[in-house]
Amino acid sequence: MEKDNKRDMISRRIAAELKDGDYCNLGIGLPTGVANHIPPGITVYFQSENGILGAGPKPEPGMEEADLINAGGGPITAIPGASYFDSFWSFSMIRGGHVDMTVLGALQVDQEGSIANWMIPGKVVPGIGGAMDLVSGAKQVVAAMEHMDKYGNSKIMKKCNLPLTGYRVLTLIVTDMAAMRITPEGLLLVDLAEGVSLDDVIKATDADLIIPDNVGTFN
Amino acid sequence: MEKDNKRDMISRRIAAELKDGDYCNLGIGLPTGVANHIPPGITVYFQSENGILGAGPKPEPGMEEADLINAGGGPITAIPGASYFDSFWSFSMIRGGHVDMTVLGALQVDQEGSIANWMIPGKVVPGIGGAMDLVSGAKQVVAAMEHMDKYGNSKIMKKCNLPLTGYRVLTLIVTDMAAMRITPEGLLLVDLAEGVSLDDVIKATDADLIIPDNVGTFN
Amino acid sequence: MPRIISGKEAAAMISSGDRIMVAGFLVSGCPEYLMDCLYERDIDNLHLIAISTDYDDRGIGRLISKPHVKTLQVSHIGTNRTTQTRYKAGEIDIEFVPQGILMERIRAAGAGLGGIFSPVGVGTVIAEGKQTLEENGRTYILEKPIHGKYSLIRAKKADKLGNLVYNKMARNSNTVMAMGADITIVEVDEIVEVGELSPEEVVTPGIFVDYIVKKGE
Amino acid sequence: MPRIISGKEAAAMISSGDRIMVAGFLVSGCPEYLMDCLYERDIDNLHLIAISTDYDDRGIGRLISKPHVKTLQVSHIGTNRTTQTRYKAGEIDIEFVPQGILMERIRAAGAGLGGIFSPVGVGTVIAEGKQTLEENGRTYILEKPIHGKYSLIRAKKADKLGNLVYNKMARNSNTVMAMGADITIVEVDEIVEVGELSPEEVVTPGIFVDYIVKKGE
Repeated sequence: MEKDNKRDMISRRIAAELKDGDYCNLGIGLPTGVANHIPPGITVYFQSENGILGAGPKPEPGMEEADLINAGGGPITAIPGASYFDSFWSFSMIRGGHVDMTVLGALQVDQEGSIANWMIPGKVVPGIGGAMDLVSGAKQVVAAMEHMDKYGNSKIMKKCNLPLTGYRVLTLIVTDMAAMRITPEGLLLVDLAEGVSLDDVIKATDADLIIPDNVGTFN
Repeated sequence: MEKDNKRDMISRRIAAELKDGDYCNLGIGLPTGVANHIPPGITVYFQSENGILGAGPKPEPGMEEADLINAGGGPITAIPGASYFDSFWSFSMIRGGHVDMTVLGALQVDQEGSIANWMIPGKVVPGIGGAMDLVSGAKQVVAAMEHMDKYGNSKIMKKCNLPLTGYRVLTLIVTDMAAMRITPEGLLLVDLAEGVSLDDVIKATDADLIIPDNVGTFN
Repeated sequence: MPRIISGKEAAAMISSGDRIMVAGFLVSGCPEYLMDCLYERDIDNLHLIAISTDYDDRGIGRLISKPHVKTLQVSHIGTNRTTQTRYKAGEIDIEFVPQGILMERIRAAGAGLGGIFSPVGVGTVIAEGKQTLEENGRTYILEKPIHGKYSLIRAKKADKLGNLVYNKMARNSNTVMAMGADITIVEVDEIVEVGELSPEEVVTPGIFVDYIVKKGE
Repeated sequence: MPRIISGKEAAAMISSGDRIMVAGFLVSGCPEYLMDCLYERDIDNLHLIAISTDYDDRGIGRLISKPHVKTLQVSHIGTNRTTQTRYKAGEIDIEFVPQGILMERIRAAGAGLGGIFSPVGVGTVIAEGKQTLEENGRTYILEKPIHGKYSLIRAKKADKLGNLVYNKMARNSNTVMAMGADITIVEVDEIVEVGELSPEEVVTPGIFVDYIVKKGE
């Protein structure tokens, strides 16, 4: 599958979790795509941690404003009904459980629901940003990611070995191969991506997977 | 001296401590009078802990507004340059040392700088209100009070015996008899009220007073 | 997204024993219409969280004259004689909380904090039994979050997403209480369409609001 | 009451070794003119507190290309390669602070708190060596105040009492930083007379502002 198609598929699967009126925060990169796949008939309000509720899509070219940006610095718009607030309140909102869902990219996740996405020691150290606050507070914490890294290694681990962003915080993991929920019993396979076999997923997953009788599909 | 004259004298003495541009919070009762005695040529901005900086005098009769009140519920006005904010920020301002002076009434004060003004066990229990926050945070914490209670007992004690509002928080005490500063060495007599002798003050004071060579007067 | 309901429906949601927060400072910013609706309910054992109990006959005050309220977390009761009388008679339990610390503790609940170290009331009864922290020669006491099941708040205007603006000083405890409860019900003078408030003028974002009641309806 | 000064005068107040906070999020809300003025100063060993170091050539970014900054408390450096290079080379020490907790810690300093118990980063390196609190089955870590000597912030307009309003989302870290430092210097596009701002629209009250610089002057 093309990379863009994969990303669309992941975004669509995550968007299907959203309910009418939900407040949702999307991380930069892959998660941004979720906004393009909101199911028809429902309205979702996007929060950006730098200080807006009601973030809208990119402006028309030439209409960008320096003081209307998302958490990655990219230009956004404000939808009718939007509000601006300072970062102190924005993160109070996030940590206090008022945001229904946050979606983040990940370097690694594990079967306990931990996530690593802020540094690779000795290599990349972009820093934490708002990610640690987001994973500690949102009601649903979703990782949107590719199942394997570019060397073919599983990014779905028994235990993350990179420095953690959040310890036991995820509720859902959606990759180009599967959707998996973190449950008290362990990592539960929920859906397979169309064209991916159960065997493919098991081979591509380092974590212990709970395989229920009925597994759905997504595309 | 008439009660009103006494109160004016106390207020005037406290107002003399203020500098141009100071931010000041006045408690209800006696302290309110300080606003009427700001020295000519300086501007002082009054904070009310329920959410205004730039509180002005009582409005003209008939111009009172329910949402423009001081900490005692009395009607006020907003001067040009005023701002409104919620109580969370108001007390952040107060506790963080941003307010230059707070003036409070007191039931008792002591030579260590403690103050009691929120309850008399078994009798009056109005509650704490904002007083405990104010005494913990303002740069100058001033007690404005009568020197003796109505039975002729000193309200300036070695050690307060009523439940405290603040432990070792006062910087200045001004009564109808004297102005006294709390110093690391103890309670220092600064000024005598006009017509009051050193002997009168010593007799009316239960606390140990440090008497310097030069004592001023106020009226 | 909040739902628009009547004052009666709002009051009917609240049951005996609930922990409720009521906004306002000496009636300013207090949802008086919701108080009237709640006064008509036949419930008791409420735990009430508020800055003060206002006046005997106004704001939160009337609630105190009925058996509704069993326990209070409050900073001031000096303007309400009934509260004082019932407190002295042992009919109401009160935890006095310094006003700014009441705001902090409610905000802590709303912002997911486990507590704050406060300099307020050190050396007074407020500090008794509380964990302390010594830092740069100052003592701080641990103040725990105060959380409510319902918050009843009051604004001038809401849009249909629950974004709120206030009249003058009336914002006082409203935003923190909107954050600090599971369910927030706001009483407003006016409900406007989405888009009628500028994003810059919104004081309380709609994410904290669950129900909107138009005063008198 | 704040004084109106030039950008050069503002920059001249800052000395080698000072702890400075700079507001903004990826340049929005960043006092870029003050950054330019500070860039011209021949100082070093600054301790810089900021959400991010912006871009290599914009906002806080240029400061990092000179020896000005020795230590950083910051949440993100991913948009500034120079910061990453100098960090990896051991030329700059960094304490990474989660963005919301950075705001909390600065606010704690500005609001006189001794610290807060935070749920953020429990089980990660952020929690290492920090005091914990167990409460209702959750673990919290003690986060201490972050205080600055100077805060350099940015608003759209100031009145002559220092009351500030912002453009759109640019308020981000400005108010908490204005509170969290001994001396706050604000860069604005416009200085207006006292009374021109409505008390309801003020976002940062003037009590937190010590100096006002008009951009470019």
